[in-house]
Amino acid sequence: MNLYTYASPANFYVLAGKLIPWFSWGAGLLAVWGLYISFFLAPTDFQQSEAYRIIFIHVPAAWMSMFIYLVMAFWGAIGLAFNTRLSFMMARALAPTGALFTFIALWTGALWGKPMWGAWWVWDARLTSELILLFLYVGIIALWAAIDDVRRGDRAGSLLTLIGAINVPIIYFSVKWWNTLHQGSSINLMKAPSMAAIMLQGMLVMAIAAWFYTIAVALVRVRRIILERERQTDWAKAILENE
Amino acid sequence: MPDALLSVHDLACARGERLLFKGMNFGLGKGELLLVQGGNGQGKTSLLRLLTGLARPEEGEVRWRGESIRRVGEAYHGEMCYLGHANGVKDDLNPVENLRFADGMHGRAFDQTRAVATLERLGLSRCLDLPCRVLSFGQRRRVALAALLLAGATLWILDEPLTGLDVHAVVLMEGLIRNHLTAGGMVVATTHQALNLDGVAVQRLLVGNVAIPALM
Amino acid sequence: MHRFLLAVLRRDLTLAARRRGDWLIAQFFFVMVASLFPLGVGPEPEMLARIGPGVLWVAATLASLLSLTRLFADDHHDGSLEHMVLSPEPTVLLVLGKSIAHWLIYGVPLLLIAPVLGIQFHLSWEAIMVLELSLLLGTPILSLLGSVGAALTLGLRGGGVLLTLLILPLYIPALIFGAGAVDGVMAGTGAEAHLSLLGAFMVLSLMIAPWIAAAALRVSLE
Amino acid sequence: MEWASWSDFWHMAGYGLYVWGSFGVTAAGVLIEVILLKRAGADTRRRLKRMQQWATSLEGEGQ
Amino acid sequence: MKSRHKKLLVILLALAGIGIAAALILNAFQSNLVFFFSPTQVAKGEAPTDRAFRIGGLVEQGSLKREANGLTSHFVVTDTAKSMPVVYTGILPDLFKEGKGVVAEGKLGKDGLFTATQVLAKHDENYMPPEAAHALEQAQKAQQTLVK
Repeated sequence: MNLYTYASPANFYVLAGKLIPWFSWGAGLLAVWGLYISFFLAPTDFQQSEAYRIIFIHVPAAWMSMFIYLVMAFWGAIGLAFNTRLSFMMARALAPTGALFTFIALWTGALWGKPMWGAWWVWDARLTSELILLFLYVGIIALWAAIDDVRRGDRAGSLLTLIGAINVPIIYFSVKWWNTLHQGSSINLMKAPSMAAIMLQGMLVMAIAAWFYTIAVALVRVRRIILERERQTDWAKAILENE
Repeated sequence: MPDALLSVHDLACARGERLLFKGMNFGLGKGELLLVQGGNGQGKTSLLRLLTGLARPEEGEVRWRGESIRRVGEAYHGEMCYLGHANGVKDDLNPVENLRFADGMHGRAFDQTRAVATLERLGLSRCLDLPCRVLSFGQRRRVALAALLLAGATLWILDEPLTGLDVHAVVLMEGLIRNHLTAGGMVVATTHQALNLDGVAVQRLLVGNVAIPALM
Repeated sequence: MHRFLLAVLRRDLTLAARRRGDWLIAQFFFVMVASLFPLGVGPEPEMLARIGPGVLWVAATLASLLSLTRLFADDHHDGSLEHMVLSPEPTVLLVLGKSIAHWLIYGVPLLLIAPVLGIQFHLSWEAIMVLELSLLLGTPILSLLGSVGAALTLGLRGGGVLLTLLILPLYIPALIFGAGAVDGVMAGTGAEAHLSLLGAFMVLSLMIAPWIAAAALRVSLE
Repeated sequence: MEWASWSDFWHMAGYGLYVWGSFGVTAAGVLIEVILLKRAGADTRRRLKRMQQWATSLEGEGQ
Repeated sequence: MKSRHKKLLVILLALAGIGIAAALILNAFQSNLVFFFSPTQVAKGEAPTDRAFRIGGLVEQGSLKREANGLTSHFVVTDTAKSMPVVYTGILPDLFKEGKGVVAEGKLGKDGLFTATQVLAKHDENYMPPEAAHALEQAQKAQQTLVK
């Protein structure tokens, strides 16, 4: 038994089935814990009062929106290079959740910007590049939907993902490269976080909850895709009969 | 298969959900013709597209001079010429211009006298400066055949080369194939029509949803 | 190598010359979209000069999209695309050649028309010069990135709309820097920064887009 | 505890609309995704099963 | 051309491309490509004349004055080196405070008065409870007195 065992769809189907409950419950518990910190332990902010609590959703969602895209690009590249079926399935399973998080990041950003900055939306570099990310997600999903042939769809979608990946570093560094209205990042590897410890803790717990949620949802989706594509095989038939 | 230039190893092909064939093996040497036969939708065209390298096999590989065509790619394409259902003839160009582009595509300088001679040999002397749009289907097919002849490739891969050709053209085509084979060329072709090819080494390959035994 | 590139260029240019109708439609589209704006927002010179650069850039983007749907589709239809992909030269060169041809056919005429429209929008001479420069750097990006979209959507139902959906997000930086350059020179803040970024974007597209488009083309032909 | 009363909690110092708008839409988005996922999974399984039954019934007739 | 030469050519072209792109990007970042201008940039004449643009900086301590109608307010935007008077009619965002960041969009008059049509608050990435902020302030004050 080695790592490659799980690269086969049949084995991965079983493994994913075992992992899903763990990640689902993990996501739920972490979300409860994170929300408890966000609303009951984290104190009022000195300048933004209670409105800052949107950060507990906004920042994890924004992180996930970029991170999921990079993971999709990674799986796409692996699939294109080594022709591994499972990587394409992973990329497909992640996209809708990535789009959801991008939308949430934009939505919560607007609701945060209106009371704090005084505008729902400004066309600064950070906001614009995040909007482009949403368009990219939508385009990739639409391309997959338009191509009936599975193999062609996998490859075409991955190529589009790869060419759009250049947008992610632009989003991330936009607040550094340009003077935007959007504030800089509070978390930075180079310096101490500019947040009170309990606030930081709440944000990180929410971020990990978002991670767990993404993994759980992606695994459920990838299981469906595997079953759909492997329906001709004996093991898939057996699973369908037993379930 | 020591002298097989083109060989196929454990080839499997699927279109969409359907497995068309698997475990296909054969080899083709100089001066040999492979006739691919089978009913509609059994994978004849799919096999030819695998042999050209346009499509990717589900399993197995196609080799040219012992190396996978994925690896040798462009060198293989220099020795191979494909004629599909569509002629690849531009309607807005006249036959000579079409051949000029075909030459440029292979990185060769254009030899006008040779091109005109080939077109005349194929019975197109009266259409040399007409746009291909006004030519009949059979005439356009002949333009495509002229490009095939000029390419000077060792291996011809022909998908239904006889469709749309009249009796004279069929005889002409048979002659071309025979000449090509006697000159040491190789042909892989699909056809529904009978070909009169006496004195030619013909392999027949039945494509269908059954495992095909090795032919050699 | 150069023979192949030249052959592709020569062929596409000849074909465009034979089908002048298609070619004129794209140019007229550009002129008409740009002319709709003065009618829509009113004829005040100040307002028109303010929106002019953006409008001309958006119109150029849409005009290029209009012609991109057919970049590979015609050749795919009559089978010549397969022949070109199966030629002994790399597919990257084919895509590069077709992108350059597309730029020469559909991009360069925009450069020639834009000054006239610029006058319609009451742009200053200086602004028109920068507009030209930005289009010179920017229209190749439209052709290069567009070839990726055209290759990905080749032969799909509703490919035209899908192409728009896929490619417009990638065009946005060109639009921002291109219109920004003209805006900058009109505002007196200089166009250099925008033009530099536009140039960098062009170089990067030139390096990356043909490879991705070639891969996409092979995927679409499979 | 940060909050003197529940109404304080919902009021969020005047930012209730924004804060609850953010958290509410997020919750709704996650909920919708989960529901759609469940439904799509059940649909796929039902469809595949039906196809399989159909295939076996055809085989049975053939013999 | 030999395939080795071809490969070398491709690599050289790629390197040249990356070099040119990098040079152009660096050049762009040296010049200003900005969402807003600082008062210093405006003083140097880098901002647009006779049209709307954005200025950004801090609201100078003690500069905020509201007119009797309660809607029009005057304040000074500073980047510590230079400062600019601004007039704005409308509701200021909640985070608008003296000593805090602000971005204002509007036109610069001949008299050097910036008439804003929109005022946005720019806050920093620091989040902490009020007590902590207060303590930090005290500490900074103490340090300043020490330096003096």
